[in-house]
Amino acid sequence: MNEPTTDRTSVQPQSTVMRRSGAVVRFAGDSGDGMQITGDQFTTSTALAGNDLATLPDYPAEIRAPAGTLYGVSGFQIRFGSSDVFTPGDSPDVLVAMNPAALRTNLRDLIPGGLLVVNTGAFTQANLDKAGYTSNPLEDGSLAGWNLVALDITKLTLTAVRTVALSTKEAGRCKNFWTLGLMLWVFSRTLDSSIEWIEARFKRRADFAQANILALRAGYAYGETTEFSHVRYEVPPAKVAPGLYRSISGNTALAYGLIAAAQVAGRKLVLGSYPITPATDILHELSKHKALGVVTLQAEDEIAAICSAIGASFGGAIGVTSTSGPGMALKTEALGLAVSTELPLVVLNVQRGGPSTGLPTKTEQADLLQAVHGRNGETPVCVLAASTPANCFEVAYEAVSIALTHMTPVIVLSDGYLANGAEPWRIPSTAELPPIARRELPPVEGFRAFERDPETLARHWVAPGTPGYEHRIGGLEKDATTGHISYDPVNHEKMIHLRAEKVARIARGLPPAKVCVGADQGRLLVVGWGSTYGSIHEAVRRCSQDGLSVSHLHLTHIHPFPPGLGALLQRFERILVPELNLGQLSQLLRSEFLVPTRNFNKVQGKPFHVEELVSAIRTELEN
Amino acid sequence: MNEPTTDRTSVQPQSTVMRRSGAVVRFAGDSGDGMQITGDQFTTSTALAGNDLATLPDYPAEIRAPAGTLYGVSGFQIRFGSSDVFTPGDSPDVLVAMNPAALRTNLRDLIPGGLLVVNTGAFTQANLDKAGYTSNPLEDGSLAGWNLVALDITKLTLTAVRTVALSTKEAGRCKNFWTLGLMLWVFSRTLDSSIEWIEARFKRRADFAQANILALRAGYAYGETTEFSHVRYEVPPAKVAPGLYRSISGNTALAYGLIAAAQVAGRKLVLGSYPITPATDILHELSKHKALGVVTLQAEDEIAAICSAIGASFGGAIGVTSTSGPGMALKTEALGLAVSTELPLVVLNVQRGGPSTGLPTKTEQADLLQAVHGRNGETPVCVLAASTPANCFEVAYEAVSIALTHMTPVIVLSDGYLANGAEPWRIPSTAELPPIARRELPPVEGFRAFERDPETLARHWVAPGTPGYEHRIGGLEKDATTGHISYDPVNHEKMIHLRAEKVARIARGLPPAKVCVGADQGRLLVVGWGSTYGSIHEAVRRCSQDGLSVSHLHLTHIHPFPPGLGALLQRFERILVPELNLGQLSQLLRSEFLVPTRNFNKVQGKPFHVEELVSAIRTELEN
Amino acid sequence: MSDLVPQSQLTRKDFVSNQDVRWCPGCGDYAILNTVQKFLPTLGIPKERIVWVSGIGCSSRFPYYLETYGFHTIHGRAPAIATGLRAANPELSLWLVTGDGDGLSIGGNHLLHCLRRNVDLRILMFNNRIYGLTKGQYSPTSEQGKITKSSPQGTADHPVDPATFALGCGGTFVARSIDVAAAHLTSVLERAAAHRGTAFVEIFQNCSVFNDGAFDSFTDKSLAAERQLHVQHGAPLRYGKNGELGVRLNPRILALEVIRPGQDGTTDADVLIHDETNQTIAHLLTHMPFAEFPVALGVLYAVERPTYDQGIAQQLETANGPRDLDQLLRGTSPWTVL
Amino acid sequence: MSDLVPQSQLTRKDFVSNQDVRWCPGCGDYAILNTVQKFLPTLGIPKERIVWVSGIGCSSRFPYYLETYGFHTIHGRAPAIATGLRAANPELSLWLVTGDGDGLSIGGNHLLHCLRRNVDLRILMFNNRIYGLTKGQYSPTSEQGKITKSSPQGTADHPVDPATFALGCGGTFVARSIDVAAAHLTSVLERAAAHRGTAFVEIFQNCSVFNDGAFDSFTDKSLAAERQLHVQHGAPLRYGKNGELGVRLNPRILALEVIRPGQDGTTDADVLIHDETNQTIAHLLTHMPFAEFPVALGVLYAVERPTYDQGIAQQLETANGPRDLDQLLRGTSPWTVL
Ligand SMILES: Cc1ncc(C[n+]2csc(CCOP(=O)(O)OP(=O)(O)O)c2C)c(N)n1
Ligand SMILES: Cc1ncc(C[n+]2csc(CCOP(=O)(O)OP(=O)(O)O)c2C)c(N)n1
Ligand code: SF4
Ligand code: SF4
Ligand SMILES: [Mg+2]
Ligand SMILES: [Mg+2]
Repeated sequence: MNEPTTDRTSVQPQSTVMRRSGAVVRFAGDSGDGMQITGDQFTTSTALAGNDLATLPDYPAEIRAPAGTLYGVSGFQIRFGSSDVFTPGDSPDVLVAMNPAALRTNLRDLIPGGLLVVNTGAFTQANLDKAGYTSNPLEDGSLAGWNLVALDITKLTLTAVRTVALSTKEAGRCKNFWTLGLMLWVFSRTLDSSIEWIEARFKRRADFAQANILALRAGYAYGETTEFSHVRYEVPPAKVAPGLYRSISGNTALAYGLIAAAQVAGRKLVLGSYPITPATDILHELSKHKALGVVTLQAEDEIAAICSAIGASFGGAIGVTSTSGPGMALKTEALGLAVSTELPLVVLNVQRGGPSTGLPTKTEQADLLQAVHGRNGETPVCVLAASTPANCFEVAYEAVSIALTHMTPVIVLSDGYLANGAEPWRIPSTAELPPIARRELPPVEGFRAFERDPETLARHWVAPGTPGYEHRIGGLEKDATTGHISYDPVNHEKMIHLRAEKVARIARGLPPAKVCVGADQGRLLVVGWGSTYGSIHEAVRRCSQDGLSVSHLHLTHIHPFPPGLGALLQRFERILVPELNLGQLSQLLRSEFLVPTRNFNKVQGKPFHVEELVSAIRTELEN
Repeated sequence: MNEPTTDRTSVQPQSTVMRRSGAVVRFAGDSGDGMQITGDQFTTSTALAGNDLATLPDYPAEIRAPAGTLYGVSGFQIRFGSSDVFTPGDSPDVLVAMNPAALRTNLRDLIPGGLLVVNTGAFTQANLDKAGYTSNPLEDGSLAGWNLVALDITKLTLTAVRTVALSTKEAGRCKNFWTLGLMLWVFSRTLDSSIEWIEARFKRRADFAQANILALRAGYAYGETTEFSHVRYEVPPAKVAPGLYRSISGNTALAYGLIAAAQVAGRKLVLGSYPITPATDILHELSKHKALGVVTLQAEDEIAAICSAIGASFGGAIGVTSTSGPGMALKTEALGLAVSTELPLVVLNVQRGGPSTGLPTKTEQADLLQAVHGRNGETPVCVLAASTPANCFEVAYEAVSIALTHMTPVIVLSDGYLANGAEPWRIPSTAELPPIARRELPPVEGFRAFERDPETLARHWVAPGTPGYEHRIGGLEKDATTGHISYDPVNHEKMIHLRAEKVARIARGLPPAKVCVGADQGRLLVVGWGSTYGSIHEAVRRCSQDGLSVSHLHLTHIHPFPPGLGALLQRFERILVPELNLGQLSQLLRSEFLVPTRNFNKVQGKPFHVEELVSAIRTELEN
Repeated sequence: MSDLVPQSQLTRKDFVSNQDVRWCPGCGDYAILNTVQKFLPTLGIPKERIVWVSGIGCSSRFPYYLETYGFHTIHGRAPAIATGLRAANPELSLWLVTGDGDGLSIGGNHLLHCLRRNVDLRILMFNNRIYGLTKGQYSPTSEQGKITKSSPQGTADHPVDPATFALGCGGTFVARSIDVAAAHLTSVLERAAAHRGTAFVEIFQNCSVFNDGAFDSFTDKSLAAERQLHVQHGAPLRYGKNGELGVRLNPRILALEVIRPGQDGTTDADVLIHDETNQTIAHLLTHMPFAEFPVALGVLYAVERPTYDQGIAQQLETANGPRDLDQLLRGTSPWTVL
Repeated sequence: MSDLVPQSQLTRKDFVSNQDVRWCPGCGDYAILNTVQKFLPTLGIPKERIVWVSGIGCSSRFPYYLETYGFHTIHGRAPAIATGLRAANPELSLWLVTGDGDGLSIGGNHLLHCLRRNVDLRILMFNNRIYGLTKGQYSPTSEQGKITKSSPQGTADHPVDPATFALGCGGTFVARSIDVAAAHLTSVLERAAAHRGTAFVEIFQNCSVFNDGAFDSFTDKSLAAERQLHVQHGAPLRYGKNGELGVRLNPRILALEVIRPGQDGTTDADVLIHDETNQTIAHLLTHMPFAEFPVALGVLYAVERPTYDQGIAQQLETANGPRDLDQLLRGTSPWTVL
C-alpha cells in the first residue's frame, strides 16, 4: 500500500472494497506449510485478474529444517498492480505468518500499519521457544503497530474439512488453501483457477482434492462472514500489451530460450550440467523436453559438464552448460578450449553469494569480472546479462544466436533472484522469433578449418560425419587459416588479435546503447546490468517523475559493450553504477571509457530496495 | 657488439684482442647436440670472469624431435658485459650453428656482420633437406652479409678424441665441448671451470671425462693456432656489489625463496603440485630438499595440488602450489575456499602462451587479470609479480611473509622467460633475510576463530593439534567473529568488506611507488610489471641517457598497488604500459586511477626487444 | 600418538559442538552422528588431535557437529585436502565424511588416488544413493532407471558400487555398515580407527526426504536376517535367522552360491570362510547380485601396506642434499666479487 | 552404420594425415600409429564417420596423424568430451587416445564415469608408466619407489593397475596389448571396434626417452613366451614356449597358481579355461603378481550391457511432454490480454 488511492466503492453490503493501484503480499510459514503453493496460486489468480506482477520465493538454505525453527521458514512475496510492476516490492503491505518463526523473521519488513494475518494455532509454547520468543507477541502488545488479524487457521481448517475422512495430519495440511481462500477474498478474486489446479494436482486422490477445495472455500467464506471485519481491496487491471501471457521464472525462461533457439536453428540441444543451487532447475526443466529433442547429461562434475557440451558442439549440436558459483570457477579451463577451437557454446551462470560455497540460496552479481576476465591467457568470450525473469528467454535465445553466428562461447549471467523470481510474459509465437542463419558449407576443395567469414571472422563449423572435410582441432595455438599446430610467433600474435576482434565485432550487430528512462543527456545517468533492472528502473522513474534529471541505462551486452556507449556516458555529468557486488561493472566502464563512475553497492544476498536507490540518486544529485 | 669500444690491446702475438663492453652469443644446434651444456659452461666462465650477464635457453616444444628438423633446434643465448646487463639481448653478435636447421631458424636474428660459426660436418644433403634448404647456404653466397667461419667441428672433434676408446657416436657427442673451447678462446677465458665441471659430471666414466676435456682443449687450441685467423675479444669485469654470487634461474629462485621463508618462519613447507611446463622445475627443485624439511606432493591434478596445499596450511604448514596456464584455471575454485577460510597459501603461476594449451614453452603475461579477478564472487587475493630471475627469490619470500602475516592467499606471477632465464645473484646470508613474525596464540578462554588483529585484520591461525582451540572452518559464509555459519545479510556484507579491506591493508606495509630510472615527474612514464623489467629498464635508460624525459616504474605489487601510485602517475604527462598481452595492467591502472594509459603490446611468445621499446618511447615523445 | 587420554576422561558430551544440527527430521545422518559421538571418546585420543574433514552435501555438514577440529571444504575435494593436512601433521587422527555424490561423482578421482596411495585416513561415505543437499537428483550410486528431478524418464546411467570401486583402486581397507545399526557401525569404526592407511567405510544412509526407504529391502527389521551377511574374519559366511544359510564358491563357474548347509548334499564345510586379506573373496562379496544374495556387511577387506605418510616420513629422514639454508643458497659453484 | 564402405576402397594411405609425426625417435607411439593406420581401412567405415579424441600428452598427439575427424582436447577430459560428442551424434565411430597420466591421473574421474555409463566408445590408453610430454615425472602407474625428476628419492605412491581400475568401475570390455605387437594389437582393436559400449584397451608403450625398457621384462623377445599369457575366450590359460605352462585356481586359497600340466600330479584339465564374461576370472588375471606370474594379454573381460547412448536414444523416442515449440511456450495455464 505504498501508493494508496482514494476511490472507495462498496460492492457488497457487509464489506468495503477499497481500490488500490497495487499491493505487496508476503506469505511466510514453515517449510512444510505449503507457502510456495499458496503463493503460486495467488499469483495465477492475480495474473488472470489482469494485474502486472512480479514474485519472489525465499527458500530456506536447509533442505527441510526441523519444523518451527527460524531457519526453516519459507516465504513467497508477490507484488501486483494496475500499472507496470518491475520488482516484487521492497516491503510487504500484507504479511501472512503461519507460525511464530515466520512472524519473527518477517515482521521487520512489514510496513507500519500493514495487514498482519497470523495463525494462532501454531503459537504453542514449543514453537514460541523455537522462534526465540520469550513472551507471546500476540499477547505482549508488541504487534500494536500493525493491523493484526489473529485467527486459529489450523482449527478453522480442521473444521472445514472434517467431512472428508483424513488423518489430522493430512487435514492440517489443507491450511495453506484455507489461507489462500481468505486472501483471494481480501483481494476480490475468484476461486476458479485454484480449484482447477487442485483438481488437476490431486487427480488420483479425490479425498485430498475435496478437502483442499473445502478449505479454500471456507477461507473465502470466512472473509465474507462478519467475523472478518476488515476492508477488502480491488486492484484494477493493468494496461499491458495484448497477447497470450503466462507466468515465467528466470530459470524456466532460460531453458525455453535455449529450446526455442535450437528449434529455430534446426540443431540438437545438448545440455551438460551438474546440479548446483540456484541453477539446478534449468537442468530439471530441460530434462523434461526430450520430446523436443533436448538431450540432458547430468555429468559427474562441472568440468565434465562443460566438456560434454564442447564435445556436443564439436559434433554439430548446440552445446550448453549451466552452473553457479564454484561450478563456474571449475569451467574456466575448458572454456579456454572452446575459445581456442572457436566452437559455439553457451554457459549459463546463475550467480549466487560468494566467495567459495558462500551463500548458495542468496543472490549476488559478483561473477561479472570473472566472466569477462577469468581465464588464463587472452581468452575473450561474449558476455550477456539477463535483466528480468522473462528477459531470460530473449537473452538465452540471443546467446545461442551469437554463439552460432560468431563461433564463440557466450556466457549468460543470471542470478538467484531472477532464477526463482517470476513475472508475466507475453508468449511469442514461433514466427516472431528472429531467424538464426545457417552458413553454407565452403567448397570441399581446399577447405581450411580456420578460414573466416570476412565480416564476422567466424570460422566454418563442420561436424564429424561430413564427408571430405575431415580435420583436426585442438587447444594448441594454430595456424590462422589451416588450423594446424603453429608455434610461429607472428601467427600467434595474429591469432590473439583475430580472436579478440571476432568477439569485438559482435557489437556491430547490436542495437546502440540507449537509455530506458529519462533524457539521453543530463545530470545523472544510472547504469545497471542484470537483475537490478526492476529496482533501478522503478527508482529512476520515480525520481524522474519528481522532476529530477536522471536517466536509466541498462546493459545486456557486457562484452562487447553496445556501440555508442562511450559517447552516451559522456553526455551525463555524473554516472552512478548500482551493483550487488563491490563495483565490477563500474571497473569495466572506468577502464574502457575513463569515466569517473560512482558506485552504489549492496552485498547482502538480497536485491536492492527501490527506496535505497531513490535515496542514493537523490544524494548524488544533491552533492 | 651493439656498443663496440675502440680500445685494442694485443696480449698475444698471434691474435688481436679487442676490448668490448659486452656481447651477445647464441649457441644453436640439434636437441641432441648438447647446446644447453655448452651455454651453461660458457655462462659459468663468464660469471667467473666478473661480467654481469643474463641468459635464456630456447627449448623446442617437442620432447626430442627427430634429429635435424627445424622444430628440433635447441638454443641458448647469453649476454654479458662490463656494466649492468638487464636482458639476454635482442640480437646475437655471435651465432654458433651446429647444423643446417639451427642456421635456418637462427640466422635472421644475427646482427649484420656478426660472427657466424658453422659446423660444416652437419651440412649433409639429408640435413639440408630437413631444414628446407634447396641449395647449400655455405656455397650459394647467401651468408655473405656475415663474418662466416665454416669448420668441420664434427671431424675436428673426432680427431681430437681419437686416443680415447669410444664409439664414433660417443666421440661425436664431444663436439659441444670442442665448440665451447673455441668460444672460450674467442672471449679470452680460461678452461678451468669447464674442466672441473666435466670431471665432476663424469666421475664414473673416466673415458668420457677424458674425451670431453680433450675436445675442449682442442677447440681452444684451434683458436690459438693460425688456422683461426679472427679477432679475440675481452670484456672487462663489471662493477658489481661485492659479495658471494651464483647464477640462478627464475624457477630455482622461486623454490629457494620459499624454502628460505619457511626456514625463517619456522614452518614446514608443503608443495602440492602437478607437472606442467614451464612450472615443473619448481616441483623438481623442491623435491630435492626433503633434508630441509620440504614435503612435495605430486598430486593427481591441479585441483588436488592446491587442495593439498590448503590442507597443509590448515595443518599449520606453509601450503604452496605451482602451476601454469590451464593449471591455473583449474585452481580458481579452491582458491576461493582459501580466501573464505582465510588461510595462508602461496600460488605460483609461471605464465605461458595461451589461450588453452596455447604455446606451452613460450612466455606471455596474459594471466594478470585472471590473477586479480578470476574467481567467482568477491574473492580478493594478493597478487605479486617477479621481475627478474633473481628477483623471484625475493618475491617468493615476500609472498610467504604476506600470506602468514595477513592470513591470505598470495598469487605470484612469473613466466616462461623468467623461469628458464638466469642471471648472477648475490647470495644473501640467512641473517640478512627479513624476519617473519609469528603471532602469539590468543587466550584459550573465549577463543573465536575469526577474531582479527586490529591492524592487519588477520584472523588467528590455530592448527589442529593445539589443545583447547578446537574449531571448524568452511567455505560457507561465516559470522565475522565466531566463524560459525551465518546467513545473515548484514554479516555477509560486513565479511565482504572485511576480506577486501584485509587485502587492501597489505599496502600499508609496502614501500611507496617509486621510479627506478629517470625523474619522478616528466613527460613520459613507462610502467611495467613482471619479466619485462630488463627490456624496459634498458630501453628507458638508453632514452634517458639520450636526454629524453622518460622514467621507468616497475610494479611488483599488483594487488594491492603500492601506496602513492596514483599520485605518481598523475605527475607525468603520458603513461606508456608495455605488456606481453593485450593491455591487462593498463586496464587495472585505468580503472583504479582514471589515467589515460597508452598500451604497447606484443604477444608473440617472446620478450620485448629493447629496440622495440626504444622506438615505442620515441614515438610517444614525438606525438 | 604416544600420549593417549585415559578413555574415562572423555565422554560423548565432550564431542558435541554448540551448533544446531540441521538435517531433515528422520534423516539417517542423525543416527550416524550419534554413534560417532559415542564412539569417539572410546578412542582415547585427545580432542585436539582429531580432525574431521568433509566435502559438500548434507552428509558433509558432519564436522560442524563435533567438538574437534573440522574442515568443511569444497565439493569432492576432501581427500586431497586431507592428504595435504596429513603431510603437514602426521600425528593427527584423520576422519573424512563424504556422500555418494561428493565422493563418487565429482570427487571420484581424489578418492582413487587417496586409496591407492594409502594415506592414513578414515573415509566414511554416507551413501543415500541421491543428491540430498541439492534436493534430489540421481547420484552415481542410484539404481539404473531411477526417476528423479533430473531424470524424469529414469536414468540411463549404470551405477558404480562404492566397495567394488575402492577395491579396484587398490584400497587396503573396505567395509560396509548401516546408519541405524549402531553396534555394527561402532565395531566397523573401531576397525577403521585401528587401520593404518586409508580405511574406506560405506554407510548405507537413509535420505528420508528424497530417497526414503532406499535400503529397506535389507535394512528393514523383518528382512535383516535373510538379507544381511555379516562377515567376520576367519568365520564362515553364514546368515539367516539362525545362521541356516551360507555362501560357498562354485569353483566350476567361479561364482558364489547360496546354500543351506545340511541340505541338498551340502555341509557346513562347504561354507566359505571369510578371509579379509583375500582380494578374491572381497571381490566375490561385492559382486553378489542383491536379493538372490544378501548384502555383505562388515570388514570385507583389510590388509597392511605401507602408508603414503610413512613413505614421506622416511624420505624426510633419509634425504640427502643441503641441510641448512646457507648451504642450499650457496649451491655448488658460487663465486666471490670483491 | 548402415552404409559401410567396401573394405577394399580405403587403404592405409587414406588415413595418413599431412602432419609431420613428432615423437622421439624410437617411441612406441610410432608402432601403435602404424598398426592403427593399417587397421582403420579394414573397419569399412567411411573416414568422415570416424573421430579420434584425445587429451594431452605425447600419446594424445595421435589424432593429428590420422586423416579422420579429430579433437586434441585438454588434459584428462577426453572421455567427457567424447560423451558429449556421442550425445550429439550417435552414428560416429568414436576412438579415444589417452596416456597413463592423462587417463588415470587428472582424468581418472571421467574414465570412471565413462566406463560405468558404458558410453559407446573405444579407449586406447598408452601406458608408458611415465609423464612423457612434461619430460619424465612418475605417473599413477609408475612402480613404487621409482626415481624420476619429481621423485629423486623414489616415489611413495603405490601404483594403480589400469585394467583392475577399469573392472572396478564397472567396465564392460577390458583388454591389454603391446605397442610393437602389431598382430596382437590388431586383433584386440578388432574386438574393441566390435564392442558396443566402452572398450578399454591398455597398451604397454615404451617411452624410449624417459622410461626406456619399462616393459622389457615381458616384452623382450627372449622372455615373451614365458612372461606373456595370451588369453582367448574358451581356451585354457596356457603359455610358455610350447604352451607347457598354465594357471589354475587353487580353490583353497582362492588364488591362481602356475602349473606345468602333467607334472606334480597336475593335468591339462586343471588349467583354468578363460571365460571373458566372468568377472572373477578377469579379477584373478589382473591380480597376478608379475614375474611369479606372466602378464595377461588380450581380451580379459567382455560382456554386453545396454549403452548410455541407447538409453538416451530410447528416452528421446519415448519422451512425452510438448512436441512443438508453441505448445511448450504456452504451458498449461496461459491467459489472454485483449
Ligand atoms: C563445485 C560444486 N558443484 C556442485 C555443488 C552443489 N552440490 C552441493 S552438495 C551436492 C551433492 C550432494 O550429494 P551427496 O554428496 O550424495 O551428499 P548428500 O547431500 O546426499 O549427503 C551438490 C551437487 C557444489 N556445492 N559445488
Ligand atoms: C591442466 C593441465 N595440467 C598439466 C598439463 C601438463 N601435462 C601435459 S601432458 C602431461 C602428462 C602426460 O603424461 P601421459 O598422459 O602419461 O602421456 P605421455 O606423454 O606419457 O604419453 C602433463 C602433466 C597440461 N597440459 N594441462
Ligand atoms: S535431504 Fe536427505 S540426506 Fe539431506 S538432510 Fe534431508 S533426509 Fe538427510
Ligand atoms: S617422451 Fe617418451 S612417450 Fe613422449 S614421444 Fe618421447 S619417447 Fe614417446
Ligand atoms: Mg547422497
Ligand atoms: Mg605416460
